[in-house]
Amino acid sequence: MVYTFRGGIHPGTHADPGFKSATNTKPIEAMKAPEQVILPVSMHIGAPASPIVKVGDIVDMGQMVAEAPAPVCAPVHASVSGKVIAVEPRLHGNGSKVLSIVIENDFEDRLHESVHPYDFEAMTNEERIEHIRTGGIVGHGGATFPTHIKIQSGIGKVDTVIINGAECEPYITSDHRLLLEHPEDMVEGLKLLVKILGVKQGLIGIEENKSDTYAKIEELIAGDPTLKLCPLKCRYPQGAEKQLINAVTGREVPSGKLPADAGCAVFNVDTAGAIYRRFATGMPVVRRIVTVSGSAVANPKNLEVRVGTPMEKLIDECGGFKEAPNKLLMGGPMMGVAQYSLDIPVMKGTNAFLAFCGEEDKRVEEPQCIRCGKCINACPMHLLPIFMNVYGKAEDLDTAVEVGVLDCIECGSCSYECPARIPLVQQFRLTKGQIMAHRAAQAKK
Amino acid sequence: MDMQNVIFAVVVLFVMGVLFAVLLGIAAKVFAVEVDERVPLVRECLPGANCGGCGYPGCDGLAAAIVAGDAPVNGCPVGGAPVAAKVAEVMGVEAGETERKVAHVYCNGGCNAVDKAKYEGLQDCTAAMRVAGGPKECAYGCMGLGSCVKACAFDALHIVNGRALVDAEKCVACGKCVATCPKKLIDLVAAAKQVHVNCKNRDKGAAAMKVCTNACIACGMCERTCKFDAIHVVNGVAVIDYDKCTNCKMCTKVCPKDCIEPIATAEQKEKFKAMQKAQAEKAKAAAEAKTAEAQSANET
Amino acid sequence: MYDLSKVVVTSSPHIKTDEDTRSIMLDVIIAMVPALAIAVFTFGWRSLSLTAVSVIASVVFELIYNKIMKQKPTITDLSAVVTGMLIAFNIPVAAPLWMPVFGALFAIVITKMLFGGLGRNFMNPALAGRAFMLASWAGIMTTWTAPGAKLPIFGNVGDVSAITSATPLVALKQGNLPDASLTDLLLGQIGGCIGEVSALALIAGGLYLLYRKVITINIPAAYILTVAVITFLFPKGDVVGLMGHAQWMLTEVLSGGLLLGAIFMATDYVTSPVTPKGQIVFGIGCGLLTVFIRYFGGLPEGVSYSILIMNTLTWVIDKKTHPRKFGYPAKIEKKKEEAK
Amino acid sequence: MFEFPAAMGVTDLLSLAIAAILVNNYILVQFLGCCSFFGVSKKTDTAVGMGMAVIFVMALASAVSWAVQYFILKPLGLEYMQTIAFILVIATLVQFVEMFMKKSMPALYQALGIFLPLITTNCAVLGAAITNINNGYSFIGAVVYGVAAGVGYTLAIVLFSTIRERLDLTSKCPKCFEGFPIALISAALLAMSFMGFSGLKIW
Amino acid sequence: MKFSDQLKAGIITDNPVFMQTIGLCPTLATTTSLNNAIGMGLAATAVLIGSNLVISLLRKVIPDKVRIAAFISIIATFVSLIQMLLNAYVPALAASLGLFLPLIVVNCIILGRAEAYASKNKPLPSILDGVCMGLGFTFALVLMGFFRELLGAGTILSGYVNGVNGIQIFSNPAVMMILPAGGFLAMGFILAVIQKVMSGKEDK
Amino acid sequence: MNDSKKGGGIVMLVVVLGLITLICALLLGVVNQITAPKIEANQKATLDAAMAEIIPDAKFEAVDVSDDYKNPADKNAAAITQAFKATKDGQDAGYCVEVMPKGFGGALTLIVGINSDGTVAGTKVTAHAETPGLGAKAQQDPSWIAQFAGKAADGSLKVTKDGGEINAITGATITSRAVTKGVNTAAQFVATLG
Ligand SMILES: Cc1cc2nc3c(=O)[nH]c(=O)nc-3n(C[C@H](O)[C@H](O)[C@H](O)COP(=O)(O)O)c2cc1C
Ligand SMILES: Cc1cc2nc3c(=O)[nH]c(=O)nc-3n(C[C@H](O)[C@H](O)[C@H](O)COP(=O)(O)O)c2cc1C
Ligand SMILES: Cc1cc2nc3c(=O)[nH]c(=O)nc-3n(C[C@H](O)[C@H](O)[C@H](O)COP(=O)(O)O)c2cc1C
Ligand SMILES: Cc1cc2nc3c(=O)[nH]c(=O)nc-3n(C[C@H](O)[C@H](O)[C@H](O)CO)c2cc1C
Ligand code: SF4
Ligand code: SF4
Ligand code: SF4
Ligand code: SF4
Ligand code: FES
Repeated sequence: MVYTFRGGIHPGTHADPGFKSATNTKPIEAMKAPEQVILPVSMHIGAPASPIVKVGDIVDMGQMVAEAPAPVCAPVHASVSGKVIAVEPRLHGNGSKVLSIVIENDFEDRLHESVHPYDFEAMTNEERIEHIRTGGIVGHGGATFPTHIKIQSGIGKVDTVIINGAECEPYITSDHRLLLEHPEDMVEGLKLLVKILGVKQGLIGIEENKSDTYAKIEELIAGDPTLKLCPLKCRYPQGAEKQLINAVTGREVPSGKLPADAGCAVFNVDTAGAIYRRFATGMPVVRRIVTVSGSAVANPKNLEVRVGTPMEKLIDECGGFKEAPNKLLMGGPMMGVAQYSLDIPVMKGTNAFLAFCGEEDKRVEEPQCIRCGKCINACPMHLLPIFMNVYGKAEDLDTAVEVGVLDCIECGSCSYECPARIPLVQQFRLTKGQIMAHRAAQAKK
Repeated sequence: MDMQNVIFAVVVLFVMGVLFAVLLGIAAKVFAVEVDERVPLVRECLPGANCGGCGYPGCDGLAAAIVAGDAPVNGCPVGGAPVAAKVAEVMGVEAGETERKVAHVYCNGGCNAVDKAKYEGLQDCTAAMRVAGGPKECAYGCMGLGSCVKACAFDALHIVNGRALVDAEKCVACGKCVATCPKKLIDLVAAAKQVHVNCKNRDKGAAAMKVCTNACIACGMCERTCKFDAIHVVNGVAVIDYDKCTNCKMCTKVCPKDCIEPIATAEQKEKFKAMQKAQAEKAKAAAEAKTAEAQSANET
Repeated sequence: MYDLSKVVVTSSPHIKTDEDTRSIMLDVIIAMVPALAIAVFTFGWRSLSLTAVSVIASVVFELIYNKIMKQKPTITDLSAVVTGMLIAFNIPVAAPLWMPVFGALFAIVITKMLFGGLGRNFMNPALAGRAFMLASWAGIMTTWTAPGAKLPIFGNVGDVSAITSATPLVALKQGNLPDASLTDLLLGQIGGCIGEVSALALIAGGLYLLYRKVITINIPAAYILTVAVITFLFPKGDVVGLMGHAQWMLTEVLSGGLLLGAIFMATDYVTSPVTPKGQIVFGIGCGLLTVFIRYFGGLPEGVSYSILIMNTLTWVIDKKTHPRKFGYPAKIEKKKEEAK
Repeated sequence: MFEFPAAMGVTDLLSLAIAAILVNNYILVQFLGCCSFFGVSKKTDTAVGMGMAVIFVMALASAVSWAVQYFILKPLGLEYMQTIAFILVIATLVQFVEMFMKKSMPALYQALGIFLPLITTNCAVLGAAITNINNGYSFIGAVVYGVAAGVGYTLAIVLFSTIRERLDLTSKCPKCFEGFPIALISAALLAMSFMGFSGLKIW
Repeated sequence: MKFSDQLKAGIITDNPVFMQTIGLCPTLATTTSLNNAIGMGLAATAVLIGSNLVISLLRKVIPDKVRIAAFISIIATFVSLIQMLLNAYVPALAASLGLFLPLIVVNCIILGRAEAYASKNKPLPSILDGVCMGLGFTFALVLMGFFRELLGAGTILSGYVNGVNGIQIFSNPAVMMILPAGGFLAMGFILAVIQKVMSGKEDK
Repeated sequence: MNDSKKGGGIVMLVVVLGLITLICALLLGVVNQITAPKIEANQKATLDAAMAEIIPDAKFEAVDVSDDYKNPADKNAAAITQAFKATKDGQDAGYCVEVMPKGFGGALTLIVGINSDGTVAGTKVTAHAETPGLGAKAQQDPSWIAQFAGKAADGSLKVTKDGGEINAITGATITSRAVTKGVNTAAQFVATLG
């Protein structure tokens, strides 16, 4: 059986479905650590971490350099050993400058004393979660939500753990390669999650374009009746939490609620792997698999890099640009964020860096909706993007909510399908902002 | 002539007329509903732009609120003093003093501010802000995409040379633009105030200089020139204390970055410099004279 | 250091489908070619010259309007070509060449461009053009040419009465089955408007549009099925037996522009609902009105007016047929919950 | 002394009603009541309220004017006073209803009553009253006609209001067409589509 | 106010149909030909003058509460008078105006002028107001009637020249223009032209 | 708005409104007395003129119309409203019949003249609600209506589309059928008069 949801799109061409052919057969290459790493204190959703090192300090690899002062927050660890040379605002993927800890690599890769295997079985559940927290583990699927909170709030509510191996975003192949090359990490991580959350079911959802990984995974989970592999139809955004849950369990996460309310907790492949590694080796999150691809990249690759490596180094590693790029993206082409500089560092949630030089974007000057309704059919949340746009533009916020803006997951399916090239998602973001501002003002009154 | 028919006509219509008059007369008494007569009267005084600048749902809403005592008689920012006076007459109270205000955009960058990358998409400042923080290198300045222009119902805002500019004649100080600008660059100030620092860049001088040729570099020249203690560098940018500013425009003539309005021409600056110099010399001379005097006094 | 001077920043998503407005319109044009070919075969080259005049007039009017309003030319989106072709498809082949010019003027300038052009009009331009021509020159618009008649390619048709023929609808209206056989209907060997005669060609065009995902099946299916069901259950004429009912039904469905309307005109994006449920409601509404006008109306056909009337309801239908959003209870469940 | 028009059968009444709603729609075909049609069609809610108020007043006016005609004017040979008598009756009635509603049914007044003053000077109401007499409808016929004409009015104004809402949100017409002109052109298109019902004959 | 100003107001700047957009029904319904348009326009003008005069004379006497009823009675009287006179002396015109003749009663223009002008001004200016507003109304109707007849029937001056046929300008006219839809359309375009001209003036 | 106007109480209302209506009614009554005969004469004159056009130089004398024809049972049949016998120089010259067949936009009013020799003398549309430019041609296009004159008045006329000899107005077959039906009904009625 192949699982899927209603709505969504099929990006890509006939010859190259999902635009993944450039890297999906390329093994992960470990990249040399850079001379300098830049570690922003905000690599996750929530409060920023606060630095606990100062300029001049010598740090070890895996050593915590910024602690988490708030519950929804994750600490930051040094990804190389060396000397702290600056604690100052540096350019961040979100376009603004964010306080960052800059470490000069001494190329010794001295491990910090805290990096050693931990005995999972001997720990209480609280200790396990705390261990995950101090490991700085956040969602590797892109949302970078601190994993310990997800686990904590899921205990008792959740009956199913789902591993998100959909990787439905075009171009990206980092999870695919990971599943092919190190499936054990994910499976072991899943087993730990099943134990921590105390559930009876652990599902692994992987899209069919990664079917070459199925055999090995089936082998690894054989004999454990709680675990099951669920092949998923290739369809964007199959990997979006709500759609994935719907596909593999048939449940719908109620509007405005969390997956836990549907009894599910979803973890990215590499998140599960990170959890496993945190116990098996004691290593916090300091590495990341990044797919570097796109029409402008000379030699697209899957790279294993240190968190904090500047993008420029990744491009260097991939042979530079074929042609001057007209678009730089952190993340996939559907959800990724446009960049204008290569100084930004790889962060915990960075699964890809893309550079385009062709006409991928296909913008037009004065787009005009022709009411084709394709956006409606594409929307995986079954919303009415065309009317969200109309009412959003007219700033009729109440009606905009009625037709669904607040339920929009910003997946971009509608914008992708729109033949008139209406900047739908951008309008929705704007409208959402206006609604939030309005509500805040109302609350103040 | 058929007189009977005419008489019928007269009788029928007369009876009808009388009947209806009685009916309506009685009905008016029986079904009388108390309405505060002042509501429509106040409503008449209001300009009827229904802009919502007062914070009530349109002019009708404000009228009702004024009569109910929830809003002051000068609650309409659009109408200003004349309307307030009229409303006050209806309400029988004195209008408070309303000083005419206008919106002002505190950025002078526009085409002189450096673009970090070409931005494409929704021509809206807030939307652009969310894409890589906006198209300009300056994180504080006007993006010139005109969200405020769209918000203004009075055609008082326009993008001029890449940045928003208020037409003080047309502006009625409704405050819509103030709330709209994502960079918080717009404020309402008394129309009488003429000197403004058109920059909000808090970066250090060198950094500011890199992103915009018109940025305030916090050199402090203005602060030193002002005789009224009305301009200060706060958080890396000069700010005018409007309570103290007397519109003397001295600071405008010393700003090396031309970011104080009204921008002085090179000629004016020259003149001012010359004058300053002359004054300084004079003062020096005076001081010297004084010391000399004192000395001589001492001597004597 | 790399050259980043060309870099543009935009909001996501950063890739788009290849399909655009022009390619969609081109598909529609392609889908109409079989019907046009059959028309040329049935009525001669005059069908083509009328179509050409109509298309050129539509495009030129749009261009002139662009010029007057100082807009960028919008004709490259090809929607004016579609409109022009459909105007020609909706007139009889013996019509004078000047007539589609005025039809195009009404369609393009008044119905479409005055409201802001493509995507902003609330009424189907080609059909509005047809309604205008029908009201203005009813005589011409209801004079049908027999298949195979020799007509001048350009210039006016002289004595019309010599070559007139009744359309199957005229017979149906009076409660009789027409002389034309179902094969004639399928192949277009009947009198009628240029584009409506061959059912087969129209269906072929429809299948192409469906294959290319230009249209969804909702509107045509709802429309045609509604007409089929009603005419099957309640034939107007005296027909007996299941076969009789079926023959009546097929004749109603295959004649009088129903397929042309259902496939090419009721599906016009701009003037029909966008929600799937709404499209079905729209189709059913068109079907009901078509049969209503055909059975009881004073007009020779009901398709164009029924679509026009439903056009005016499009916005309401859209508003009342919102799909259930993901993560929301179904309406019935919601009511149950509220009751609790 | 009193002579009344012949009674009407059910099919007569039905075809009368259908004709009044679709074929001879008051706004789109007969041009009666156009001022309010354009005036209060900017919002669907108000259009619905106005429509309901018109239906109500037209039913009432049809009934009362019919009575005035056949009980007073005709017996006395005063048919020539039709215009003045009808308008007086209607104006008074409407004003009375308005006052009554304001006091006794404030909720209904908010929904319908506020439109009542607009209706006094609406061609549709007097038009229906006179048409009833001209066409010799029975009492029931007159009331049915009044209601149906009102329904036709409501149909037109509500449809029109939804079209205007769409135009407001999505259209962009040339400056000189903004406002009234484009509304008139939309009404022209609406009227054109209603021509589809012309010549309708069911029974 | 000077008469010329009043005239300008009535015909152009305050034209009841084009500027105040009232009295739409007769404007749309009776303008299928120039002849009907002029007839309707003049009939309404006559009523307007008469009612303005009488109302102005009685303005101090009529109590507020029965104001509307009194105005309507007066207007209705004039309408009935015109109706009878037309029926007696110009039956063809009366027949073609049909229902719209009695409906002058509810023409918002007349009641509107009574309320807005005659009830507040002296008799003479009120008469002049009636003349000007009436002419403005007639002007609007004439414009509509002219274009609709020309485009919809292909003729001009029917009823004046060459009997009911008028002068044929072209054959195969666009009949829709004299159908209801054509009424809306013609008025839409005339209004647009007026708005254009007005905005042009404002700019200057 | 002065206060004297607002006040006055019910009595004042009654008096003023009463007086106004009184005067209005008086005026109307008087003018009606003057115009009523004229209006009646006008109506008669129209009918007379129409009939004189169809059968010239004749005298007309009303004849009774049986209820079958006045209020036909069939809703779609044409009703005959009045009929006149025409005499010319004392000679029987035929009949003029006013008949109302249902057309496209409602009933048309026709005057149909039938000669005593059993042919149609002529037809005239006096009132109709047909579409201008289409059905309205039945009234406005004299050449079209003229084709009825001289045809046999045996009640069997048909438009060409239905296999008859009457050329329909292009685009207005319904109206043409209605007029034809009116002529047929008139002929049938006259036949019953013998
Ligand atoms: C404010 C906030 C609170 C959250 N709380 C929880 C939580 O209590 N439990 C949980 O399982 N996930 C929680 N999440 C995580 C979300 O369910 C989801 O995993 C995350 O937003 C990323 O989803 P996405 O990648 O589909 O956008 C929270 C997320 C946000 C933004
Ligand atoms: C449109 C959309 C597409 C997504 N696609 C993927 C995906 O392909 N793989 C994935 O792991 N997470 C994807 N996510 C993120 C998931 O919703 C969710 O946040 C993640 O699976 C939670 O696991 P994490 O907390 O370990 O990241 C997507 C989210 C959205 C909104
Ligand atoms: C707006 C409009 C008005 C029409 N008015 C009439 C009319 O008054 N009389 C008539 O017989 N046909 C009228 N028709 C035409 C008929 O509906 C129909 O076309 C005709 O009767 C049948 O066609 P035929 O005359 O070619 O047989 C009108 C059509 C339209 C579109
Ligand atoms: C499937 C489809 C059907 C169309 N049908 C029509 C049509 O019936 N009439 C028309 O004028 N344009 C039609 N168009 C073209 C275009 O959408 C139309 O002109 C718009 O209404 C102009 O805004 C169609 C386009 C598509 C894609
Ligand atoms: S509306 Fe939102 S959820 Fe729906 S397709 Fe568009 S971006 Fe995705
Ligand atoms: S896909 Fe684009 S053009 Fe089509 S309806 Fe949606 S917004 Fe409009
Ligand atoms: S002032 Fe603010 S809102 Fe206006 S254009 Fe500049 S950035 Fe945008
Ligand atoms: S400039 Fe700003 S404050 Fe002034 S009128 Fe416009 S929106 Fe209102
Ligand atoms: S004239 Fe105003 S409603 Fe008819």
